[in-house]
Amino acid sequence: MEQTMIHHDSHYDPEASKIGMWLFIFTELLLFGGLFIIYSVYRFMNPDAFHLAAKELDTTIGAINTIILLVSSMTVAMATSAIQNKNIKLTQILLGITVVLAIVFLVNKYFEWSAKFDHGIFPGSEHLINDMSKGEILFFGLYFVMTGLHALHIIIGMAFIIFVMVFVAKKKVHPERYALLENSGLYWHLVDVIWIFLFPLFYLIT
Amino acid sequence: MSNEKHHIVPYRTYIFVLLALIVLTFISIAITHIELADYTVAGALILASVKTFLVLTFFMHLKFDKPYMRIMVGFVLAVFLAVIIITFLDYYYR
Amino acid sequence: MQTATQIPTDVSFLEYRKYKGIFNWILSTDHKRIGLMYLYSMMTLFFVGVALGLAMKLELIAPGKTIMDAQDYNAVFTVHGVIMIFMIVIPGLPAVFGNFLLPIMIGAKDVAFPKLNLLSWYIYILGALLVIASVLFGNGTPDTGWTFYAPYSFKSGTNLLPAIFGAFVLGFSSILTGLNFIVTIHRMRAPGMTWLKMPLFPWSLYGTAWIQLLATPVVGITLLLIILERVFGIGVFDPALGGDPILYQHLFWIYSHPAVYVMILPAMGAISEIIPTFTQKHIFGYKAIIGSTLAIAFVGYFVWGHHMFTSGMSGTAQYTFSILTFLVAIPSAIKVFNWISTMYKGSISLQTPFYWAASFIFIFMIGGLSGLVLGALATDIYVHDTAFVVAHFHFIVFGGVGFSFFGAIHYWFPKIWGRMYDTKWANTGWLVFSIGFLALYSPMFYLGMQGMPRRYYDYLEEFHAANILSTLGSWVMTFGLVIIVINLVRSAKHGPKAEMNPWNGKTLEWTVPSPPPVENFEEIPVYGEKDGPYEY
Amino acid sequence: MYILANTTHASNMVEGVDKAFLLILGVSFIFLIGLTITMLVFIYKYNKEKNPRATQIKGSNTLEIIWTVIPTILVLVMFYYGWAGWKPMTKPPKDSFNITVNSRMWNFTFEYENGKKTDTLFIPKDKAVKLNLRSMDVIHSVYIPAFRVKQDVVPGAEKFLWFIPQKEGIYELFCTEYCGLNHSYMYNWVKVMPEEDFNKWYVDTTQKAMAVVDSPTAAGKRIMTNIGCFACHSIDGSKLVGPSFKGIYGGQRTVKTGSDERQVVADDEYIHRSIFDPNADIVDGFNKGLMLPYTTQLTEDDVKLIIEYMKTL
Ligand code: HEA
Ligand code: HEA
Ligand code: HEC
Ligand code: CUA
Ligand SMILES: [Cu+2]
Repeated sequence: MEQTMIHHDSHYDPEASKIGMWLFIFTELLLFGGLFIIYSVYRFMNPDAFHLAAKELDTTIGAINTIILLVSSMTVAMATSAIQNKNIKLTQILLGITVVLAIVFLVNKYFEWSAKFDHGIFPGSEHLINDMSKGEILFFGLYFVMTGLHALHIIIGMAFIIFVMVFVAKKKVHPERYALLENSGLYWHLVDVIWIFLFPLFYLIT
Repeated sequence: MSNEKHHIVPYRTYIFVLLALIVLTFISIAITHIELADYTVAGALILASVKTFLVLTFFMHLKFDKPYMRIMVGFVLAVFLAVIIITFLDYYYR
Repeated sequence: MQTATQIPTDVSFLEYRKYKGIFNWILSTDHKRIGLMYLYSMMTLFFVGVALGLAMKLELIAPGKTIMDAQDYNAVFTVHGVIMIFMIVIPGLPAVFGNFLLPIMIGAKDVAFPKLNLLSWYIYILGALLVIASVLFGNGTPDTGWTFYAPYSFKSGTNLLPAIFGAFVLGFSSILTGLNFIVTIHRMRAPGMTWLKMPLFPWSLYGTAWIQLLATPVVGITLLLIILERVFGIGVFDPALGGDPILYQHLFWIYSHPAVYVMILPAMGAISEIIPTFTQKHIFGYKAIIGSTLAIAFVGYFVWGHHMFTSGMSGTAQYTFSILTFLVAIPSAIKVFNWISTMYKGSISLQTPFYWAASFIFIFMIGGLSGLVLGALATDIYVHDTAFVVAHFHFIVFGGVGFSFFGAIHYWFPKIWGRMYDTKWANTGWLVFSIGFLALYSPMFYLGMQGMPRRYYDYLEEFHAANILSTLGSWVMTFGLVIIVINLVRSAKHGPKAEMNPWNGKTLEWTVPSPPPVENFEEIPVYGEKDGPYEY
Repeated sequence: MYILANTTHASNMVEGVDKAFLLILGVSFIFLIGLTITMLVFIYKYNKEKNPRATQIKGSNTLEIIWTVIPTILVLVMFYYGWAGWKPMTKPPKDSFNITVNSRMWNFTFEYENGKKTDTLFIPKDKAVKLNLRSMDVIHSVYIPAFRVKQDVVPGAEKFLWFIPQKEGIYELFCTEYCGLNHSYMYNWVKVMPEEDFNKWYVDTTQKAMAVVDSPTAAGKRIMTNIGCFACHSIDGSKLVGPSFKGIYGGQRTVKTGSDERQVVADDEYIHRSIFDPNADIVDGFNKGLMLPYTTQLTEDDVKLIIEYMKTL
């Protein structure tokens, strides 16, 4: 267990905010965890339908998005090292790349979703309800909910990083006080980890 | 008040980790083309877990944090796993 | 926070003024004020819940229509359940007493994230308003029961969206409070206060906080899915679209079972503070109590299926959940044994908080032991969804949590408001309340064994007699409640000034003035080798 | 009170359940009374007046172990009895007498293998009966307290309930899963008859024959009673969950079709559609989704008879 090295002299306690962030990440994990439980149960109940439905999804877009997220995760992580090395400019560049990659991810997602919509696949659509089996309806229901919620997290994470960039520019986040930057990175990695599971579950296991 | 200096991770480490992650991604795409039947799901999940492990340890700095952080993360994942397993006691035996 | 050096140390938190009028409260990040804001808002909601409970009892005094229609009755128990569970007993003790006392008891000036703490309160209020909005506006008050079971929850034509969203929002408030407490306990204990020197109330909050953190998100996503289901028809739980309604129940109870331990653990924590003080004795089995707290929090995560024994789960799941349920009862038993043993060879002073604590133990035993009937497969199949379950959870939820809450408020009252209440009235209130309580809920055990289903607006003649007794009990109890509340409210304003340590307690909150100054401690206390929370 | 008083057992499940009940209640009472008395004695003996100085005792590992182990053993025994009383409920004998229970908001109908439909459950004594539970809309639950059985009826899933009735008589059957407005009126009666009587009743087709002989309107009324239309519709003009049938035939209606509002006349075609596709036109002032399509439950002929009956209202 942790020792009782508690700092009362200052209100800045990076360790505390880091624990706080981790705890928040746990809640996010369990939020998606609930969806993963649902996914696995329905997959177990309708293996064939899930198999068929997954073929509708485009592995290439999925793979590209995976790589994008992995790279962006690395750039955020590097930003933490950069600020510790007192290289503010590099920090900003790395964070900037992350944001750009996030936007590219979202654009891809947009095209992917609108392609589905054009095929008449969206929650409650006629095509889905009349022509597809129950398992397929479930698959696409979960697909939209899970990737949608994930996209929402991308947006939040992106906003968080932009916010940190502003703080870095204003020198409120600096080499002696970078917990906020580290936390935005942690959040971004969480988004990445969730995608690491979403990708095989929806695009690969056909 | 970080008088105990943080460990600064060299950029090189991150690049290696990224490469490993990308390789793992391609492996997991590749194995879906081989007919593994029931093991496809297992294979994909194992690869995803390895990737997650890498992200947690290096990108998320668990390797360099105090041990109780690792314990917490492990504990949470274990609880979640147990919940899934118990849920499946219903569906698997139904 | 930044103004730390300018805050005077001799002004009590109640008198300190930074802004004008009400802004002193609603903008304050002082954990003590936030605790009181929770208390006042909860009290308001609580009275609504009580009124609804009384209305139900009045309706049930005779078969057929008494004061309302079936639709109204269904709406009433739904709103009653939602208010009581999501707004009163889940946040209850942690948000009120946890906020007020946790930092003081571990020797800190505030919680780790004071602004987040204030934000949690606002989120709480927002959630409460949403639920109330669902009652006041739209086409009909929600009528699904607090469990929102699918598929009825998306068949019902009533105004469910704001209510479900409200419950979702309330969950966030609870998560943030839990997060704040865990960080506070990890980082801000007074120097020298090792984990095993921490008082038991903070320990129980620590266990609770972990449950809040790990269980609440699951119900969050589940409620979100119900919303999406109603709005977009995505079909995750709708059997017509291939969904499985039982999966909804799994997810709901994955949260809502641990949630019952969110309610009871802090209640047990408060009892573990009151008993040593009034016996003037070191608590018996300090480590055993900590261990049982953690064991309840942990095992409690895996027993949710006992709410679903008749839903048609697989046999394997049924007996696994049954055995796990029995295992989670053992740590509770350990606590009871330790509390009673603490009284052995103590020097017991019979004051109001001790009355509440002792009656808590009695009522909690009844509630908990009836839980054993529910945990066994054969008997639960018989009494599931009957009045027996209603009796069980009123005994334990509000017999347990409510009695502990009143014990706590009488115990810490002098600390919080710096005044004393009238002991005679307080004791009378306790007596009337307890008699009413037993008369109100005991008949429900009988009704359940006779086979009367719950959530029944109307019933057959054979259930009549016991229902009359129950309704009479509800009046007696309300009378007791009125006595208690009037006494406390009056004393908070006009009672005689209280000393710093009226009960001779040994935990840190008794070392600061009553009411505590804004920054709690002039100097952060330091625990030495020999110090501990219960060294009499 | 069923649990304690029923000495003659109404079904084969009673014994196992009651045994578990009595065991758990017994242990509970011993603990409750024992611990309460101990507590009161301590409060009396170690009162401040009597015992002004407390003796500090911090704990005892021996005691902790004792009071962990003993309750553990006790709860395992309780678990065992609970399990033993439940186990038979999961295994219906192969040769059970099958009855299908159709549940909907807010009534049950019982369908026998020879096509008989009733709203009281008639069953033979001393014969294994298996109820196959079907729900058309939301979750309900079949509960027969006297038999100690209960099972949720889940839409889209096949659940069952079985028992051997062992005592003649009339018992309650409740719906115990909350299912909306008239949940508390969703109860029926179970009538246990000696086997000969039951067989006589079972093969008696006069009831059915009567329906044919009767005027067509009476047949329509019987169908509607059995299938439970009157849970939601009145014939006296009062508004329940659905509109009243009083004067329905040929009357003017304001309905919502999709999002358009239009006026229609309630003719054969409209009523037919209202029964088989109720969500197509929603009558003004009522909610969508409550009434469910009766496609699988009613035949074209049934609907004709229903319409004949409606003409008389
Ligand atoms: C504060 C809240 C709280 C607490 C602490 C508990 C505690 C327990 N509950 Fe309860 N429960 C609820 C709140 C709570 N419950 C609510 C709200 C519902 C209904 C929800 C709904 O459907 O709306 C419910 C429903 C409920 C059910 C489902 C019933 C049904 O719907 O069919 C079950 C079934 O197993 C159950 C069991 C238990 C058990 C075994 C415990 C145990 O933890 C109790 C342990 C305590 C003791 C055992 C007593 C003390 C010990 C002794 C005196 C020593 C002797 C002991 C032994 C020999 C073991 N509860
Ligand atoms: C904390 C939880 C709580 C509390 C306090 C109460 C209080 C009351 N309840 Fe209950 N009740 C529930 C939780 C609670 N209820 C739940 C979850 C349901 C199930 C809903 C559903 O089926 O969906 C239910 C259902 C329920 C029913 C059954 C409905 C049915 O199945 O048909 C009835 C019947 O009469 C009833 C009656 C009452 C009465 C008369 C009161 C009160 O009027 C008694 C008066 C109370 C007091 C005098 C004081 C208690 C003090 C405290 C709790 C401490 C205060 C704490 C703070 C202010 C922070 N309630
Ligand atoms: C669960 C409640 C419920 C049950 C059971 C039910 N209905 Fe309905 N019914 C409704 C509701 C609500 C409406 C109004 C909304 C609509 O038009 O769909 C309605 C509308 C109707 C209408 C159109 C009425 C009008 O005034 O235009 C007819 C005809 C009808 N039902 C026939 C039946 C028949 C026949 C049965 C039994 C076989 C039946 N209903 C069972 C709830 C029910
Ligand atoms: Cu059907 Cu309750
Ligand atoms: Cu439970």
